[in-house]
Amino acid sequence: MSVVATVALALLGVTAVLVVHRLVRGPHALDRIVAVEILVTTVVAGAAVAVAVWDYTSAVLVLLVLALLGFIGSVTAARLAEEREDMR
Amino acid sequence: MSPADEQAHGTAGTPGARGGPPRRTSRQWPLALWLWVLWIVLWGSVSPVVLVGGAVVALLVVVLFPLPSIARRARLHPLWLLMLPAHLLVGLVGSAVAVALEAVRRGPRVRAAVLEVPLRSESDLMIAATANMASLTPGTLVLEIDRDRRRLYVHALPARDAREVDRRRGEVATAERWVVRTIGPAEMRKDPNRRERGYGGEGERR
Amino acid sequence: MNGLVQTALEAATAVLLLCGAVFCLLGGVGLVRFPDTVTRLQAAAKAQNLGLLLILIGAALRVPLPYAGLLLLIAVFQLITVPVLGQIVGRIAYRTGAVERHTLTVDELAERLAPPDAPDAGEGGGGRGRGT
Amino acid sequence: MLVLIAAHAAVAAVLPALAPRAGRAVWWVAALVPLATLVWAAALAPSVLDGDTPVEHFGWAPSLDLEVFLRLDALSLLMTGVISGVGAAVLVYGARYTSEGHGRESALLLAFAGVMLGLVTADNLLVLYVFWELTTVVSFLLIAGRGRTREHREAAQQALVVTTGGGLAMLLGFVMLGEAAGTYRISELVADPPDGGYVPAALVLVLVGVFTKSAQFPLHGWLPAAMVAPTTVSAYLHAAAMVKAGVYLTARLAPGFADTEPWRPLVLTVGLLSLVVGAWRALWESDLKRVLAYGTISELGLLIALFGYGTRNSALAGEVMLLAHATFKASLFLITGLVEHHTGTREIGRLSGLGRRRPVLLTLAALAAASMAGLPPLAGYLGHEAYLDTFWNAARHGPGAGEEWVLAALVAGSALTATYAVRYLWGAFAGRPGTEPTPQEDPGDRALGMAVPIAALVAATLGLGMWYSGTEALTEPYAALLPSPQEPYHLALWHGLSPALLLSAAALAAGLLLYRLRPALSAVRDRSPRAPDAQGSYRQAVRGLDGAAAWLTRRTQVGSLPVYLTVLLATVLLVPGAALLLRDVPLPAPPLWNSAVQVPLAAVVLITALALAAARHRLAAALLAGAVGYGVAGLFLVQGAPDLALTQFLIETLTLVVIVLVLRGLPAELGVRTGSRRVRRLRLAVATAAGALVAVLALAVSTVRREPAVSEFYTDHVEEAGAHNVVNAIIVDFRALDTLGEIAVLLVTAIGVGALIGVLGGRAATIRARPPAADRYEPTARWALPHEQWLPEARELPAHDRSLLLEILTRLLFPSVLVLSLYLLYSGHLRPGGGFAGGLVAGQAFTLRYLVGGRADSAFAVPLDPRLVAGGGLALAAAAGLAPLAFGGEPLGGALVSVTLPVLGHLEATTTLVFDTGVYLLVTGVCLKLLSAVGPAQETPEEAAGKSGGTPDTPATATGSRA
Amino acid sequence: MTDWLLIAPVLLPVLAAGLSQAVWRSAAAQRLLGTGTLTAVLAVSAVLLVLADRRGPLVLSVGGWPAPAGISLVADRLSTLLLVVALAVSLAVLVFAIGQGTAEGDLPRTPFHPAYLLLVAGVALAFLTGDLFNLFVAFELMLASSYVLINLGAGEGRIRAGMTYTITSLLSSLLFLTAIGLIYAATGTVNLADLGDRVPALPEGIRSVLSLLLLIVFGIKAAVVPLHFWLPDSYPTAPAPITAVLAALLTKVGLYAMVRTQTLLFPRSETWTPLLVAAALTLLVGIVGAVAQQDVNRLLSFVLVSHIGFMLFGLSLYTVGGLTGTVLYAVHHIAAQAALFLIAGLVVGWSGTAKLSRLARTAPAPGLLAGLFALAALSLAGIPPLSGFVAKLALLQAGVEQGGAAVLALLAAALLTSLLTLYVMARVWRAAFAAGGERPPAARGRMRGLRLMLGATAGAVLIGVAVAAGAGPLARLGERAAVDLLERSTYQEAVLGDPDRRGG
Amino acid sequence: MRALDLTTALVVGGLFAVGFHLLLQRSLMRLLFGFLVLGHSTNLLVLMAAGPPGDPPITGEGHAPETFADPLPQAMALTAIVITFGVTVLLLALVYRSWRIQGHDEVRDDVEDRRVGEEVLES
Ligand code: NA
Ligand code: NA
Repeated sequence: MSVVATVALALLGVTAVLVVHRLVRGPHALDRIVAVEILVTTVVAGAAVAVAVWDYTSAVLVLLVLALLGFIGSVTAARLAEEREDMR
Repeated sequence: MSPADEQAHGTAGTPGARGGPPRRTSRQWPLALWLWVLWIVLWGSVSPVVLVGGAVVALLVVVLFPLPSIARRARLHPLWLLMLPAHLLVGLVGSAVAVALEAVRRGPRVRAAVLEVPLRSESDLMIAATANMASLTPGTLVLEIDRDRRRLYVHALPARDAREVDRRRGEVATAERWVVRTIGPAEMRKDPNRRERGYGGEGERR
Repeated sequence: MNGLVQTALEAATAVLLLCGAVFCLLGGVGLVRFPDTVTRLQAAAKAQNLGLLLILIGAALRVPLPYAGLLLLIAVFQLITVPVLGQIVGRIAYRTGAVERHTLTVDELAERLAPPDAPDAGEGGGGRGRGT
Repeated sequence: MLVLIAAHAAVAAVLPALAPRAGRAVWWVAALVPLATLVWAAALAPSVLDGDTPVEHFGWAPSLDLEVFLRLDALSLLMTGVISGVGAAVLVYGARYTSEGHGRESALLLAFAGVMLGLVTADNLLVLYVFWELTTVVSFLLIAGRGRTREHREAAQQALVVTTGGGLAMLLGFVMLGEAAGTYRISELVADPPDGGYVPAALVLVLVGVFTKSAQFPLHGWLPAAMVAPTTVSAYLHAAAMVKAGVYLTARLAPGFADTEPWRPLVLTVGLLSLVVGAWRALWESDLKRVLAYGTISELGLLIALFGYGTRNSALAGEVMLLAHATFKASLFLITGLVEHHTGTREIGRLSGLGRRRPVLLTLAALAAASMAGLPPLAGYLGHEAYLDTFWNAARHGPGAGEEWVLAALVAGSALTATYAVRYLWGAFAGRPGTEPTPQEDPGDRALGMAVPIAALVAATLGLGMWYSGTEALTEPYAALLPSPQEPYHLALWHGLSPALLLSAAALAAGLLLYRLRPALSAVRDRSPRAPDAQGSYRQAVRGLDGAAAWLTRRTQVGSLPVYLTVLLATVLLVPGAALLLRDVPLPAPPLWNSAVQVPLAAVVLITALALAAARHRLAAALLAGAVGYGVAGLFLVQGAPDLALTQFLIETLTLVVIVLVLRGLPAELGVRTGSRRVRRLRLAVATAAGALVAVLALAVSTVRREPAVSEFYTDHVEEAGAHNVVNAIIVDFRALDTLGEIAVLLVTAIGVGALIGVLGGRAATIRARPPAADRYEPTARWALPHEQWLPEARELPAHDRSLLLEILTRLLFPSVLVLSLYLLYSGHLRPGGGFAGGLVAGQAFTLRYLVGGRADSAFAVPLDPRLVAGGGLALAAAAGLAPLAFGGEPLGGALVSVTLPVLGHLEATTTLVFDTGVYLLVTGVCLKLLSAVGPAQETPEEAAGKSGGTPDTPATATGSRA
Repeated sequence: MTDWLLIAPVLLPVLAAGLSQAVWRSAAAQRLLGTGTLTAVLAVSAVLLVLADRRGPLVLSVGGWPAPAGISLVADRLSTLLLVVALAVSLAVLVFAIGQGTAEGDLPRTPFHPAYLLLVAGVALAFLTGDLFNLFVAFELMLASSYVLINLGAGEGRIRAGMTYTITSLLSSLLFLTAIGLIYAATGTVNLADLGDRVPALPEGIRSVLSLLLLIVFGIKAAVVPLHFWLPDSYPTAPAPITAVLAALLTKVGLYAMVRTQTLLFPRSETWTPLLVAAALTLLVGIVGAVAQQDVNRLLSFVLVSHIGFMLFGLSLYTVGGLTGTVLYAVHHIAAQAALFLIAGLVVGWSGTAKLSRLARTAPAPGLLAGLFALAALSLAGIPPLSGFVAKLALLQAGVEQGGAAVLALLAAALLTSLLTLYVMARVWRAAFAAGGERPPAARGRMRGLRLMLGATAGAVLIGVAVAAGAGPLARLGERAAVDLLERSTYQEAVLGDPDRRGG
Repeated sequence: MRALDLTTALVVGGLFAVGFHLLLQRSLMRLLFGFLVLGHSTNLLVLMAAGPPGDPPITGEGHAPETFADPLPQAMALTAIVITFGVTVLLLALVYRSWRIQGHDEVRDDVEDRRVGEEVLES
């Protein structure tokens, strides 16, 4: 199981770096917003792997909160990008 | 299980103190019930303390933070609801693989389309649920919802040719079908082409 | 019997975790490679979402029941929140020109929005003209 | 003595209150006090002169050796006589002389007399210093008067600064002496003087104080400048009393320290130089008061030299000269005042023929001037004889320490003194050929009132001379304390045809001759190199000081925050950094990682942080900052800190929301980087080095711990606190005080945000109505409007901001999120969560409502102000902290409450839940407050229109309003 | 047991702040809450001072959890003495602020009172806490309140100044937290008494780095040169009562933290040269800066910086005498500096300008004000018999006792600073109280609450006078406090109990 | 025995450097982001310098107390996070007010400082 976790986390790690690439490059503000959102999802996924493999049950609540509320920041930022042409 | 099943029935009323209709907390018991269940799931326990505490918390939230009543009530069809996840998973995996392959093989040269998809549904909830379902699947993403004319504008991927475009349109239609099956009114479920009955004097607006 | 179930669950978890991670990775690849915001959103958000879902289910198979309930609750919330954000971002992306029009085979929304005197702006949105 | 000093102070304090009713009479009241002192001194005189020394003691701050010892010995008695005698005369004179401000002037003069009394009786160096500085302050007030002219103000300030400066040097000297001797009692110090160590330096410092106070060359400039003061003040302070403080101190210390190097050479050099230079300068002044002022400098130099020389005979001469000077100089000043009163001028060039019309005044002036010039049978003569005899003998038989030069200087000084005495007398009273007699004003009876005290003083100078045995009786006891290498000298009007008499006569003759030659001398004076002008050099010093201060301050206090912060970081870098390098801190080789999961997270955090550093766009920067935060939260999770990760995630989201909301009113770009390339590189280098320093420190400290951390306690006692989650138990129980402070911080910052933004934007501000995107796709703007009202407030939002999906989602999520927040609150002691996390989650539920409806508070059933929620939360938490006191518990303590109920069974809860509920409420309230503050934080259309010129980045907005 | 009294100075203002915020509609209620709470807390602190002096340090284990795991509040002679003076001054300033209408009127109504109460709570906690991390929280509470207060109603010029203040303080807070992180990593505790056992056992290099780091952190708050630049650029712009309370208290809290940590955690046996150098620099750079100023408030701010040097000087000696001097100086300085800023506020209100050159052209301020100014200014310049002289004398004696060229040079610098202080004060006096012309019409309007303001100012001045009058007992108290500081064991035993039981 | 690892040290040092660098800029918003980053870096330092990763310090979840991560730094970092948040928002409000009142959001130099010595006192 530990091997599975290692592989999965490695894959997620690569994902995170790819996501960061988009986050840094943009070019549209929405690209960055999407990237942040996905970064959070990746972290959640990684934590879920830890929950599964290492009984990191305390993290479950963190995941719950993120799944419920993680999008609020993105929605706000997207709204701004819509409102302000120069903010994109 | 899904919170989507908690709509209260009632009628749209006169504007309340803040410009909204009166908040009839007595009609919100499905919401209270859902909150109670949520509390129990969160605690992961069915001890008396949790049960009683959950009831108190649910009532408290419902009373302190009232919501306006909604005219139409969703009907939940448990059987289809239970089958929904399986369908979703299968559909999701299939289209995800397709999109992923597109990403790996073509990347920058991917072809997409923006499609117009008319809906049968009439109520806010049904349209929203359809849009949600359609957007869940990799390959289709709802860009605009024309609520009045019941149309979705869907970004579809990959859509290299007419065949693929039609397939994507079909996917959205399937999504709506699943929504109807799960929470739709009886008349729609029986007749796959029947539109949802209009109500409340709300006509089409441009 | 019990051990067999245990092993099967373990195996299922392993598969789900790995598949989930792979989907996440593919989503990441899409995010980097696709040409415009909406396609990236399509690819990444959805694949990621699926990946996460698989991992959550995988985890739910292994943890004690209360936590499994919570994990499934997370999955449900994920399923209802992610599309909403997708639609909001997608709408704004289209409105703000973050869609590469030339990659579209069809753009029926543009047809609908075209001024009334435009040749293929059919009343009632029935136009099926092909874009470039 | 204490009583007398207190009486001075008390009467002085009531005089201003008395003045409006009593008018001039306050001067008489004031004069009674020094008169009483004089009587008291006279009554004690016999026993004190017999060697009796009454001492009074009053403890003030004994541990600092600040003990008020007052001691009356012969020297003090002499000084007391001078102070109170002249004081009484001046106060009587003041009653007629002063025309306004009786209360203030009389009070200050009386206070001054009291302070001087304290100074001359103090038997503790520090107490003496206290009185010393008080004379400075009172004299500042007297010189400044009401500060009407710039001249007054500058003179007062100069006197204050110069004499205080000398005083401070003296204080250091005193402390050095006191610490060296182990006592600050003057009598003990003089009786058993310390030596070696810092004592010579201490003496120099003390003498610097003496010289400034007594206006000795070259620190004398303040005294002539101070002549702007009223005549009463000049007569008292600058002739009789304050300037004598330096002389007194010299006399006081001479018995103990005259033989300690470099006392004697220093005192003689400065004193005699002042004697000659002062007298020479007096020749050339045209203002009568300034003639007298330079004369005072000269006489004081003489006195300091005489006392400082430190033999029995010189001290005797000094005492006689001191008495003489007090009487004749005070009378001359008062006469000058009367002259001015009569004629309206003190300028020698404008006075003519006064003597003929004021013969009585002329007689008095002549007697005083004669005493000054050393003519018999006046007191001045006794003194002249005494010192000339002393140094004649010293020059012939003495140790050969340059007494010849002393004698020469004394003779020269005597001659010059005679010259300026004549100049004063002739200048004030003589008729000038070809000059009209100076017109006179007010010949009335006020002049008589002023003449009486003058007459008394002149009578004193005459009496002291005539009744020389009495004078000797008064002065001998102090002189007897000093060694007497020669025959003891005795005062007499006639010693036979002694060398001293001849010298005296010669000096007088020379003086008269000089006066005749004065016109010729003025040519010499004009051609000779000018002695440094004290007044000029003071001004130059002040200008130099101001200039240097401005120069230095302009170069350090540059007003640039980046510069300040760079200096700050450089200090961090250099000071502890140097210690790190110099002290050779061991750095063990660290592992590459403790958990491999850290590596990708570290990469995410570092890359996004670097991108943030390079970002030019605000929204991008906000998102990058958010990503850094999420990455950090991930690292927290890996570290085994789910509570921390949870809070970090929540806070990060909230921060992003708030930043983005505020960004709506800000330009899009972050602005160009400023500074030259060199400056930018410097900043980069400092920042990088500081970062590296912290990293190295972190590595270094992480291996040095030898003892277990205190946290073991928390783990061991977590059950006692009724919790499973150790972190939560620390937050609400073990270290609840931290938490209380922290939520208070949160409250106050929210208050601040409200005050900073709310006052500008206000709740009435409207949301930007038509964003560019909606403009571009106008038809779609209303497409997503739901037909039903999913949320009460949704219809208040402009159509293009509404979204069917979001409204339905919010309706579904909002109650669930609230339940989740309550769950977090109440499960926090068992699992990750707690009041903070719960409050933040609730806050985000409201954020969601805000996003959908443009308002956060409409979610409540009843209108609820965020201020009430937040303030109430803090009050609840604080009250929960205090509550245990009522039950005999510890403040902020938690108690495990357990009850058994019929259905629910056994229940256990900790009282800290109440505290945590306070936290929850506060955090929720703060979130609401933030939303209500930053939510509408955008320009109203009018403001936007008004500002559009200055803010090109802000897109033009069209008017729109919320229902 | 009266130990629970220790929590009152912290908890009561916090409670009152919460209530004050909740009753934001009623200005009268806010005023009552503010003055009532401060008066009560002042009374409690006075009791604590008496008890601490009679019985030795009082310790409260907050929540009943014993040190070093729980947070200890420690009332020893030093902390209670400073607390009493600080509270007295903050009460006077609050009354002044109410009089000036800072509490309502031109400033938004709600923020002032709760923020002020929380500031006081932060200051009280900083003095009383026996825990390094809790000290950080106290600092943050104090600073966050001060950010709010200094930026209240800020307009064009003040917003920049507020920014300078806020950002510099933020950086110092972060450095403080960094230091705490490093210290905890190295020792495993944040309890000050416990750290007193563990820090001296650390390798010397790490010990000096930590010591210097803390010195810098607190040096920023105390405005030690060259970490002082922010102060003259920020304090002068705030409303008078806010400037007064920040200037009087916050720098002193920084200094207190410096004294507490350096003596308890990093005991030394000889004069510490780096601190000596910093003291000399602070004295001279500060006063020279004051000489260069044209604005009364900026001038006073530079004087403030300069006089921090006196207190550093005492600390750098590491002797009973030196620390006695520091304690006395701090007590005196809190009162004198606050009084001067209040008087400056009144003068500026009277004549409508803070510029010396313009002040000199407007009518002299009233005589009562001149008298108050004279008392405060002369006290600051160390003119006897006022409080500044007593404090300075203690330092001089300690310095001379110590001897050595460096110390004597510093003594000279200190005396020069005294003289230049007098010089600049005389300059202010000349402009404000002596020179004169017409009162500008703009400023001629009736000053609201003038009587309250004058009363409050007189109160602040009288605190200084009381310090001078009570110099005897105060000096002995200061000496006992200094002995406690150098002994360390008194404090440690009070917090941790018998040394035998706590092991090496 | 519990040495800090190089990766964390790198992250902490890097974040400090970035934060310091942003703090030395004139743009207030950069300052704000610098402060945010520094907040993260100090929290990481507090948490990580205290010891290596461990199990969450929650009893009753099957982890032995010996494997717990040190809870005290967690509590301290938690407190610091909240404080930093409050202050960040306050700073943001200041930035906003600065922009609204002055029309720019930069820290400009103090005008008074540049006036030092220009005017000669003439009282
Ligand atoms: Na918790
Ligand atoms: Na004036």
